[in-house]
Amino acid sequence: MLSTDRKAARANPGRTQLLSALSQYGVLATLILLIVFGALRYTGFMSEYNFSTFLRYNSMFGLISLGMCFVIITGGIDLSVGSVVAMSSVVAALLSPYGVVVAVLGAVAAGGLVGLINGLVITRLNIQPFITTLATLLGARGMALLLARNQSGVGIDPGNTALTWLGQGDFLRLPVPGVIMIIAFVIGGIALRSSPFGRHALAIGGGEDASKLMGLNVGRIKLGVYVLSGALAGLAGMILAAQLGAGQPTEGLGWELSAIAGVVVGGTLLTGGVGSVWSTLVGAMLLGLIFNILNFENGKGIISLSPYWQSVIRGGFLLLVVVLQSRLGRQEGKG
Amino acid sequence: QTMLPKLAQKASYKVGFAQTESNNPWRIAQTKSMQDEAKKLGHQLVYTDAAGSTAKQVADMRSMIAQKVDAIFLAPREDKPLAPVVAEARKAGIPVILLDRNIDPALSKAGTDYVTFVGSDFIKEGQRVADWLIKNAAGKTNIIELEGTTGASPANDRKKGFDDVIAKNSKFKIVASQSGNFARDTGRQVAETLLQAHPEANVIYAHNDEMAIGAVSAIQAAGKVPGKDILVLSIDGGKEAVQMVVDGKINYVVECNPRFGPKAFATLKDYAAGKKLPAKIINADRDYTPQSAKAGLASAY
Amino acid sequence: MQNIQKAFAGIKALDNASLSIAGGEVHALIGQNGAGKSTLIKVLTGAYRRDGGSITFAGAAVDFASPLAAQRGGIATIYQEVNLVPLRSVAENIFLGREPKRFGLIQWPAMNAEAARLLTELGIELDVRRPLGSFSTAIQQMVALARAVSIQAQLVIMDEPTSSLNEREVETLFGVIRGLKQRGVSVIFVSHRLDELYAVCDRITVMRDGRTVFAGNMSDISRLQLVEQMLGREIKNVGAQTGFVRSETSKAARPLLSASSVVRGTRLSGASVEVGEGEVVGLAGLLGSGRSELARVIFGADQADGGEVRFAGQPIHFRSPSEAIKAGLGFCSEDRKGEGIVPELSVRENLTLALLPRLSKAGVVNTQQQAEVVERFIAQLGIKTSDPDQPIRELSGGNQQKVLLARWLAMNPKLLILDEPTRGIDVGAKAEIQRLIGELAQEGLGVLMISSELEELIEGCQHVTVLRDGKTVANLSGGSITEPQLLHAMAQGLEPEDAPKPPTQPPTQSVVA
Amino acid sequence: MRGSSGWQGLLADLKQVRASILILAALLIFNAFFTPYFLSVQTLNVNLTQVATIIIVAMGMTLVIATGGVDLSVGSLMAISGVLAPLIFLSPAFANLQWLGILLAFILPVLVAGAFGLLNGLFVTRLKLQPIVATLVLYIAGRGIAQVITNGQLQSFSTPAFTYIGLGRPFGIPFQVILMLIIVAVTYWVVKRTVFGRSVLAVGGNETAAGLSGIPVSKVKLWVYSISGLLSGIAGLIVIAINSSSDANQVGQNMELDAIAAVAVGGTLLSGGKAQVLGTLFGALIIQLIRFTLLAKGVPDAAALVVKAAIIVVAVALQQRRRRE
Ligand SMILES: Nc1ncnc2c1ncn2[C@@H]1O[C@H](COP(=O)(O)OP(=O)(O)OP(=O)(O)O)[C@@H](O)[C@H]1O
Ligand SMILES: Nc1ncnc2c1ncn2[C@@H]1O[C@H](COP(=O)(O)OP(=O)(O)OP(=O)(O)O)[C@@H](O)[C@H]1O
Ligand SMILES: [Mg+2]
Ligand SMILES: [Mg+2]
Repeated sequence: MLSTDRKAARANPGRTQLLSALSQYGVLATLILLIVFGALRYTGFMSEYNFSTFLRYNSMFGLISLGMCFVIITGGIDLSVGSVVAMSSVVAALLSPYGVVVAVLGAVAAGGLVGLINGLVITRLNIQPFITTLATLLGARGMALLLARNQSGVGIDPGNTALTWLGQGDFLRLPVPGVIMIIAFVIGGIALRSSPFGRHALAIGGGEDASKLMGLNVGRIKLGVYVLSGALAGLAGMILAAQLGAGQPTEGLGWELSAIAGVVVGGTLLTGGVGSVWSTLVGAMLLGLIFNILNFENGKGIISLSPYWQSVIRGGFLLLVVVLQSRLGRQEGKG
Repeated sequence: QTMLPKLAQKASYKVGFAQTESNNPWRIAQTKSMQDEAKKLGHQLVYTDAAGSTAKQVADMRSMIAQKVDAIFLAPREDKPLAPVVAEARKAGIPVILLDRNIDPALSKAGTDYVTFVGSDFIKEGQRVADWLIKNAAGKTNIIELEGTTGASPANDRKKGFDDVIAKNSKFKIVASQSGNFARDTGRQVAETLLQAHPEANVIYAHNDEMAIGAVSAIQAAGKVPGKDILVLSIDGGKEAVQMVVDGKINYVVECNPRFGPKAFATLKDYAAGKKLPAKIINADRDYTPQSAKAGLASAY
Repeated sequence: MQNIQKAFAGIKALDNASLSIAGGEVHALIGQNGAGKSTLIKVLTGAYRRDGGSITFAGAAVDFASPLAAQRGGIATIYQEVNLVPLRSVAENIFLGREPKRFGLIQWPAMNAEAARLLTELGIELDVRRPLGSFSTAIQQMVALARAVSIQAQLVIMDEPTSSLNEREVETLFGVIRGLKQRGVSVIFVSHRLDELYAVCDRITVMRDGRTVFAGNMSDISRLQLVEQMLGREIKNVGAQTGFVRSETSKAARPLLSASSVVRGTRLSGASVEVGEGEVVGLAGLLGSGRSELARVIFGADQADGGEVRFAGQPIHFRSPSEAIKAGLGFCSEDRKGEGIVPELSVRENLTLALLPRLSKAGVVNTQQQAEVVERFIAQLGIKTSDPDQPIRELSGGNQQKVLLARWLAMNPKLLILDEPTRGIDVGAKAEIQRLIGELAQEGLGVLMISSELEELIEGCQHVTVLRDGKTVANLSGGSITEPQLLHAMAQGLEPEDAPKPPTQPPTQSVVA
Repeated sequence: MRGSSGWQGLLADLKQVRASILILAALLIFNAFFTPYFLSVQTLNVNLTQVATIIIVAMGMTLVIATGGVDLSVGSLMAISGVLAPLIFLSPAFANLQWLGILLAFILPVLVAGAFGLLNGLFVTRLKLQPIVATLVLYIAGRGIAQVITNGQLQSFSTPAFTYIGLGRPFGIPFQVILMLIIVAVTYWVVKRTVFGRSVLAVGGNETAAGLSGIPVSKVKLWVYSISGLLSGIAGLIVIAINSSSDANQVGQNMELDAIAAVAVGGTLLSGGKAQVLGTLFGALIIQLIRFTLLAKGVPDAAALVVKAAIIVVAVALQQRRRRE
C-alpha cells in the first residue's frame, strides 16, 4: 500500500488530471488520426459502405472486449471468449427454427453458462482465472464442434429472417450489430460508473482481501463478471451466426487475445482495479482499424504486404500503442 | 433477377483475391500461382488473407468492394456465409469467380450471382483414394484415417467420399480415425499413437500430403516399412509426396492441384470477352501411382 | 465467544480462547505477537471458520459466514493491516457495500457529501473523490475509522488502529471511542501500547499462546501484572520502559555516515543526518516529515536530486539497494508486508535473502552454512516458528519482524537503517529487539533508527535528528533528548508546554457529536 | 536441516506434488488395464519423444511464471529458431564445410530465440509492460517474422547430422529425451541450489522486498525470459529435426497453452513465488498421457477437448486441495 502512496503522493493534482485525460484520449486521438490518414489516402475508405462493414465485423470484438474489460477490472482474465463465440453461434443456429427470441436467448444463455462454470470454478475451487478459462477455451471449442457434429457451418433456418436481420440488417442506416454493440457499451458504461456491481468489481480488483473484509460478496461479483463476459460472448456468437447465416464452430480462434489487446490498448491494467468501458471501445476499434487500413494499403498496390508482414506490423503496432499508454500512465504517477 | 455485371475488356485489371488462409503449403502454392500469373499478365492483385476466419473473409470481401476492384476471385472458406457478400459484390458491379470451394447452390447460383466455380471436387478425391485401395489392397484392410482440421470442409468431404465407398465393402475396416490437423507434426504424432494402439493397422489414409509425410516418419519410428508393411495414401500431390511415391514410401496420391492462376485468369478473360461459361470448371486432377509417379514428378507442384 | 478453537495447517492458533464483552463497554484485547488476537477477531467476524467453540452475540448464538454477514449482524471491524482499497476514492472506501442508491444507481453527490461530513467530524478535510492511496497511512487509518463509525454497529472492533497514528490522531480516535460508548456501542480495542489501554478501556482480556489467560476490569490489574500475564512469567526489571540499556558515556565515535542537505522532489528539502560507528541515532519527526524518504535515499532505493551522502569517509551515490548492501548497509522497511517479507518463501529463505550471495560459491548456495546461520538467528532472536521451512506468512507480525531483523544482522552490516523496527510488536519482543539493537551498537554497528515512539528515541539513542517537512530542524544529543525537547522540535512553533499531553490524561472534548 | 538438500529435499519436493504423481499413476494404471498394447517400450518411446519439447519449453515457463510473469511467445520463438536452422545448414556458403554449417545451425537459432526472449524481458523490465501483453507482442509478430523469412514456404531436408537431435537414439534412448532429462535436472538444481533460483522465487514472491534485499530484480527477469527463449529455440530445433522439415506456420503452434497447462497441472501457482520443477515434469506427462489415451481409445477430437478441459481443472483443483489441507 505504501508504494502506491509514494507514487501517487508526488503527483500534482492538476497535472495528474491533465495527463490522465491525455492517456485516456491518447488512444482516441490515435484512432482519429488513423481515420484521417485513411480518408486522405484511400478512395472508398470514408464510404458509408466501408464504415458499415467495419462496424458489422468489429461489433463482435467490441462485445467480447466489453466483457473482458469487466473481468480484467476484477484482476481476472477470460481466455474462453473466442471458443464461446463459436459455441454460441452454433447454439443460435440450432435454435433458429424456434424463432428469433429463442435463438438469441439460447445463444446468450449458452455463453452465460460457460461464464457461470468459469466463475464457479474460480470462486469455489479457487483455481486461477488464467487456468480455468484456458480449460474452458478447450472445452467450449469441443462443445462447439460436438454440437455442430463436426460440420464447418450449421445453417440458420432460412425462415428466421428476424435473426438474419440482427446480423445483416440495418437500423437507421446503421448496421444492427453495431447498434447492439453501442447499446451494450452504454449500459456497460453506466454499470461501471454508477452501479454497485461495477464499483464493487473495481474495488475487488483493487484489493480482494480488503473488499472481502469490508463485507463485499466477492464471490458473487466475480461470478457476475464471468457470467457477463460469457453472455456477451454469447451475444457476439449470435451476431456471428446471424451475419454469416450459419453457426461457426471453428470461428473465434485467438479472439480472446484480440479482446485482451483491445482492453489493454484502452488503458485498462491487467492487474485490475482500474479501467474504463469507453477506452475499451476505442481500443477495440483501433485494433480493428489496423486490419482495415492494411487491406486498403494492399489495394493501393504500391507495396504488397503479405499476411506475414501484416502480423509483424500488428505486433509492432500493439507494442507501440501499449508503450504510449503506459508512458502516459506513468507520467501520471510522477510529479 | 438482376444480371451479372459486365466486365470491360482491358489490358490490365485490378482484381481481388480473397484467400482463406496461408498456413499450409497447399494454400501458399495457390496464392503464389495467383500472384505469379497476375504479374505475368500485368494485372494488379489485391490480396487478402482471412487467416482461417470466415467472418474476416466476409469483411475482407467487403473492403475489396469498398475499394472498387474490377473483379474478385474468392476461395470461400465455407459454403453458406459468403453468399450474401457475393450478392453485394454483384450489386456493386463486381463479378466474382469462385476458386476451389463452392457456395451453397440454394443461396447463390453460377451465372446469376457469381460467374463460375473453378476447382476440384473434394468428395470425389476421397472416393478415388478408396477405389484405388479396394483394387490394390492386396489383403491390407485395416485402415487408420488421418483427418484434416476438425470442422474444415475439405476434411469432411474427403472423409465422406472415402468412408462411403469403404462402408460398402465389408472386407475393409477403419480401425481408427482421428484429426491430424492437416499438419505434418500433428499427423506424425497422431499416427505414432494410433499405430501403437492398433498394431493390426496396415493402411494409413491421410487427408493431405503433409499428414501422410508425417505418417511415414511415424511408421519408420515404429520400426516398420512405409509402403510395404503399411500402405500410405494421400491427397494433394505436392512434389515431396510424389517423390515419396517414386521412392515407394507412399503408395498412392490423388492430385489436388493448387496452381489455379492460369485457369483463373483465363476464365476472367473469357468472361470479359463475353464467352459463355459453364457453372463449374472442374480441374482435371491426376493421380500418382507407383507406375505413374516418376513421369509426373517434374510437373508436380 | 466460548472455547474457540482454530488451527492453521495443524498448528493451533487458538486453543480454548474465550472473550465476553458487555454492552457499551470498551474492551482491551492484549497479548504477545502471535497470541491469537487477530485470529480471534477474524473468527468472530467470519473471515475465518472456527474449528470449535461457540459465539453468542446480542443474546443469540451466531455463526457469521462472512465479514458481510457480521457487518449486517451489527459488527464493524477495522482489521490490523489497513484493509481498504487504495485505488478507489475515499468516499467509496467509506461506503463500499452500502452505497446510497436510487433506481439501483449510486448517488455520487450524496455519497461524497456524506463522506466529507463524516471525515470532518474526525477533524479531517480532504477531497473525498481522490483515490485513497494518494493519502498517508495515517489518513487511511482515519478513513477506516470513519467507515467503522458510520456503520450503525453494536460492536466496533479495532485491531491495532493506532500503530501508525500520531498522538494527536490517537486523541481523536479516543474521542470517537468515547462517543461510541456513550451511544451504548461496545468496542474491542487491540493495542500493544499499554498507556492507550489504560486511557480508554473498561475491561481487559489477555491472551497467551491462543488461550485466554486473564479477563477482568482494567482497574483491577496493574501494568506489571498485565505484562506478567502476557508473557507468562514474572518480570523483575520494569524500571525502564524499553529494552535499551543506555550507554552513559558515548565515546567520540568515528563518523560512519553523513548525509547533508539531501533533496528529493517535494518530500525532502535539505535533510541531514550523521551516524558514527557504534552509535544509535534516532530519526524523529511527525508523520510524513520525510524520515522514510531520507532512509530510502541513503539506501539507494530512491535517488536524490541534490545533497551529499558520505559513507565511511567516501562520498557515495548508490544507484540501487544492492550497491548499498555491498558497501555494508542494511535497511528494514516500515512496511513489513509490502516491502519486507516474501510471503510464500520459508523463514529460512527469508532470513538469508540478502545473505545468499555470500553463502554461495559460483552462484551455488552452501545449504550447510545456510542452515547454520538460520538456526543461530532463530535461537538468538527467539523467533517462534515450527520449522525453518514454514512459510513466513504463517508467522505472527512480531515474529516476521524478527526474521527481517535477522536478515540484516546476518549480513553483519556496518550501518543498519531501521524504519519503525518495533511497530506493532508486543512488549516482550519489543524489549528483546531494543536490547539487541543496543548490544549490536556496542559492538561497533551504526544504527539509524526511525521511530514514532518517544521512549524509544529517548532511551535508545545517543543522538536524535529531527526532521520536519523534509528538513533537518534539530539535532539533540545525550541529556538534551527529552520528551519536551523532541516534541518542541518536531512541532516547532509550539512551546514544549503546549505539546500534546501524554494520553494518560484524557482530554475532555469529544469529536463525535 | 529438514527437507533442504539432497535426497531428503527431493523427497520433500515430490511430496509437494504428490497429487500430480497420483493422477499420473492413476492414468498409467487405467491404461495398463484398458488400453491394449499399452505396456510396451514403444509406448514409452512414443510418449516421451512427443512430450520432450513440451517439457523443455515448460521448464522455461516454470521459471517465468515463478517470477510472476508468463510467456505467450514460446511457440513463435520455436518457429523462428526452426526456420533459421535449415537456412543455415542448407546455405550454399557451407556447401564445403557442412560440419560448420550444422554446428552453427545448432547454435545461432537458439541464440536468436534467446535474444527475442531477452527482448520480452526488456519489454517487461524497461517498458514496464505486463508480461501477458509484453509477450503477446512477439506471440503475434514472432510467427510473422518466421513466416516472412521463408515467405511461408516449408523447408524440407534430410541431413542426418542435424536430425540426430530429433531422431538419434544413443543407447536406444531417443536423443531428445536425454536432452529433456538433462534440462529438467539442471532446472531443478538451479531452482533449489543456486542464488539465481532463489532470487527468481523472491522476485516472484515480493518484488519490492527482493529489490530492497539487494536482489537485482530486472536482471533476474531478463534472465528468465531469455532462458525461456533459449529453451524454446532448442525445442524448435527438435521439432524440425523429427519432421525433417521446417514449417514456419506450424512449428510450436499452441505450445504456450500446453506449457502453461503443464506448469499449472504441476502445482505451480501462476501468481509467482513458487516453482515446482518436478511438478511441471509430471504435469506435462499427465497432459501427454491424456492425449495418448484419448487418441488410443478413439475419442473424437471434439469430445477429447472437453475431456481435456475437465481433467486440467480436476488436476489443478486436487493439487491445490493438498496445498491447503
Ligand atoms: N493465515 C494463517 N495461516 C497460518 N497461520 C496463521 C495464519 N494467521 C495466523 N496464523 C498463526 O496464528 C497465530 C496467531 O496469530 P495472530 O495474527 O492472531 O496473532 P496476534 O495476536 O494478532 O499477533 P500480532 O500482535 O503480532 O498481530 C500465529 O502463530 C500465526 O503464526
Ligand atoms: N501530506 C501528505 N500528502 C500525501 N501523502 C503523504 C503526506 N504526508 C505523508 N504522506 C505519505 O506518507 C508516507 C510516509 O512519508 P515519509 O516516508 O516521507 O515520512 P515519514 O516521516 O517516514 O512518515 P511515516 O512515519 O509515515 O513513515 C509517504 O509515502 C507519503 O506518501
Ligand atoms: Mg494481530
Ligand atoms: Mg516512515
